[in-house]
Amino acid sequence: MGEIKLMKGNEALAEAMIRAGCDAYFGYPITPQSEVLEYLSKDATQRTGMVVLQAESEVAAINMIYGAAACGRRVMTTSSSPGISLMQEGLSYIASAELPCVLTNVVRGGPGLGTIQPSQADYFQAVKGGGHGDYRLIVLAPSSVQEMVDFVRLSFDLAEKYRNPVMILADGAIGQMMEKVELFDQMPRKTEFPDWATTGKPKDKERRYITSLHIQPEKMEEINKHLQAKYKQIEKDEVRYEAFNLDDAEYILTGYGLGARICRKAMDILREKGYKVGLIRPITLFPFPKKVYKEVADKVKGILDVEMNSGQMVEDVKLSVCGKTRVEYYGRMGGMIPSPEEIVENFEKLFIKGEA
Amino acid sequence: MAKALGEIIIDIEKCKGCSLCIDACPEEVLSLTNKINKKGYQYIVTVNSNCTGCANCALICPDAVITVYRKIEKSA
Amino acid sequence: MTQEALFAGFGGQGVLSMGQILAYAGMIEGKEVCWMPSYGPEMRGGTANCITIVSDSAISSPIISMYDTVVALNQPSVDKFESRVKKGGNLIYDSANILNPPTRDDINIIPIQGSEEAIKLQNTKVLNMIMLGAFLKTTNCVSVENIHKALETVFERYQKLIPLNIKALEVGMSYVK
Amino acid sequence: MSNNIETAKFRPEICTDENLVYRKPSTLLPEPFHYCPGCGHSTVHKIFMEVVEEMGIENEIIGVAPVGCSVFAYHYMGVDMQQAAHGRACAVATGIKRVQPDKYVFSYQGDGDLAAIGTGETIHAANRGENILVIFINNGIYGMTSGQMAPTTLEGMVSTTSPHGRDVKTQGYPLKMSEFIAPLPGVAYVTRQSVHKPANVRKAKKALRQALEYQKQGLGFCLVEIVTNCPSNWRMTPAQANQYIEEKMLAFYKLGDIKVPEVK
Repeated sequence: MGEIKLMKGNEALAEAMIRAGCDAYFGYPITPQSEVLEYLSKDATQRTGMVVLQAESEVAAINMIYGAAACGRRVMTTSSSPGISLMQEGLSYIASAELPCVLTNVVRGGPGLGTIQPSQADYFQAVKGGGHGDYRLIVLAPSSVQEMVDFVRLSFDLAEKYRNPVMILADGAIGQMMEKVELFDQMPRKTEFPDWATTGKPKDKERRYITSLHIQPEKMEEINKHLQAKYKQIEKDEVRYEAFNLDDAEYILTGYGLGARICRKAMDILREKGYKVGLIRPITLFPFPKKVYKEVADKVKGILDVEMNSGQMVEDVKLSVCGKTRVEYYGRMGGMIPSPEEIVENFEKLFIKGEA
Repeated sequence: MAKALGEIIIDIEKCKGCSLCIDACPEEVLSLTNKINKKGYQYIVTVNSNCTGCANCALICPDAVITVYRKIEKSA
Repeated sequence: MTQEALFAGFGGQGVLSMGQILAYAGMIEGKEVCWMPSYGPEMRGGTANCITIVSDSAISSPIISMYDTVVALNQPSVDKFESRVKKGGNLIYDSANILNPPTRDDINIIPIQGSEEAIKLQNTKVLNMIMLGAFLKTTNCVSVENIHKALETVFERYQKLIPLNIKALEVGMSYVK
Repeated sequence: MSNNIETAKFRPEICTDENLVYRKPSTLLPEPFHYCPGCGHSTVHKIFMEVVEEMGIENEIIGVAPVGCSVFAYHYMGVDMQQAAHGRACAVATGIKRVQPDKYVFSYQGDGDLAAIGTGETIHAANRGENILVIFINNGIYGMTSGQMAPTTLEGMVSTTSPHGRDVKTQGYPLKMSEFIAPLPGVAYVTRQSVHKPANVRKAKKALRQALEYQKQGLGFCLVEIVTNCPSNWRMTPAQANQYIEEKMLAFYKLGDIKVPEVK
């Protein structure tokens, strides 16, 4: 068993980054994720020799990531919603150039400068590709501090396996709350780098170059086809989700991240009240776990999707069930968090009392 | 010789007890109370009548809680 | 058993650390714990609060709207959270500076002369530990020994403050029969 | 008079309108500042609003609030204001000034906003000679996000992201934005002030007024840097923080005019 500690989500993420043998972190302060850079500033460099640099902006940070990732290093950045928006240009370049890297969005309420309170309003941006062009990020949604740790290692593995940027889509609450975590042991930093990395032209091989510019449309279409094939593969192999009480469920609650935690309590309350309610929590938001929704759609009377936004994932749930069951949404926005009791009340209103 | 008589009015609910005015006052007129206001801060009060209305306290006060009056009294 | 507690007061009163110490102690005791702060831009003054959940089983929602116990260190916190105590739950508050005491008759209302006791201990900063003592005696949700161990972790660099904090804890406990 | 106000105990007869020496400017809104006790932001808000009141221009001025502690400046300054994205205040101010050249336009920015993420916008607005006033608050730290290193953090100064003190070899040198911007031909007036003592408050106020007068004359870009404190993140009392300004900050960031317009 690994070391057990009580840690804040942001600090646990930073500790996991060090232990995962991350080579470089570039970031910029923004609430509610500034603890990541602060934690790394303490002694990460002394511990593993990793680079920790406070950039002058998020625009600079993501381009530092581009540069270092193109050298084949394990690199990561973190930010929160407005900062992640600034990174979208760089992310599009990174996705096009197929550079592995990990970024975490500790989401806060928007739009605009918004609020610093927890939110899930960046689902579309993360899952549908927030920058320009036809690209996808692999998106993981932790719902506990433990998953902030576990998903760092997983993200690096996925990023390197597919040469694709991976986003950990957390929220302000998971970043700020403290829970018991089990940490994995320190992993060594990489000493060998992939063939495509620009580490100086090898004597007996071709030189390498990293670009996202392919001026001939025929070539650019080829690149796009290649990317789409990769995303298909990811959709086939990397779906992750958690499900509870599906066997006898007549209704399904669904949500991700913090929302799923709250739904779990709502499910318990509803079960005490005698309703047969199950829960589906997507862990990967891209690839979306379409199959499990499709399977339950035949058996259940309805799905209540709960989000801390105006209803974004609900579109993917609806696409997955193809009209086979009723899908409703309940949520709060702008940094407000729905309580389990609120979810219960709305569940009863929508499905039991039939006041849609 | 003319003598300056000063007086100040303190908006105690807006005072945050930063105490910069205490140091700025050349006449040692101000002090922090033990009481706290609705915002949870100890606030400043006048402890003597030595004020000359120089307004140093009001100038340094970040929260603009001090209003200053000054009357020039011609002494015999 | 699950204890869902809320600690509230002015920023700077050590409200967040009360909840953290409880969470540490719960973890040392082998329980599941979750600590969730309210966070904001204003560093000093203003109001602060945190939720600490200590449970024998896995904790589902870290966000709750009703609490088993509320510990309130000032009037705004009493005003705001009195209605959020579960029926039969506890409202522990510092009676200093409270003009409008809580009025509900379906909860245990426990006034503590915390500020006065802190002044007696010659350190107003230990108010939070006095209140935590009262909380412990009221709820029995973790053992005092584990709170002591938690203090050693929290005060890692300030070990010399531990005896005073333990004393404050005891003062708080003595208030609750 | 409200009960909340401690009335003069000794000589209420002095408190008459003709004896009034100082009161809060009417241009400052009644909302209490969210700033920490002793914070220089409040002082600068206050004196700038005094200038606006004295010049009688509260209906002819538009301000831009940044991202940082002073993001809520529009809650306190009783004039028309816009809030800008992090670092973009000078661009936003340019937009305002270009479509309303007859209005006074100012931005109010901290060191993170102006000297880190917003360096590009700041330099280009200055270089275009935008006829605006930029109030630049330099406290050597990120306040809003609770104490990270800023571009202006002194060498060796401790922050949450330079916990061992700023190491110039890996984290760069403190940036003197005023000296950096002054040589640009579009820049009319650059001065560095502070508000840590009553006498400095007076001078800083004078500089702000001067800058607005220059704007009226259409002389170009004016930058008033104000070296100030951050007691909370410097982990000091307000008095200690102001002492630190005197001893450390001002040793590096020298007070005084850096560029003044040539008299024609």
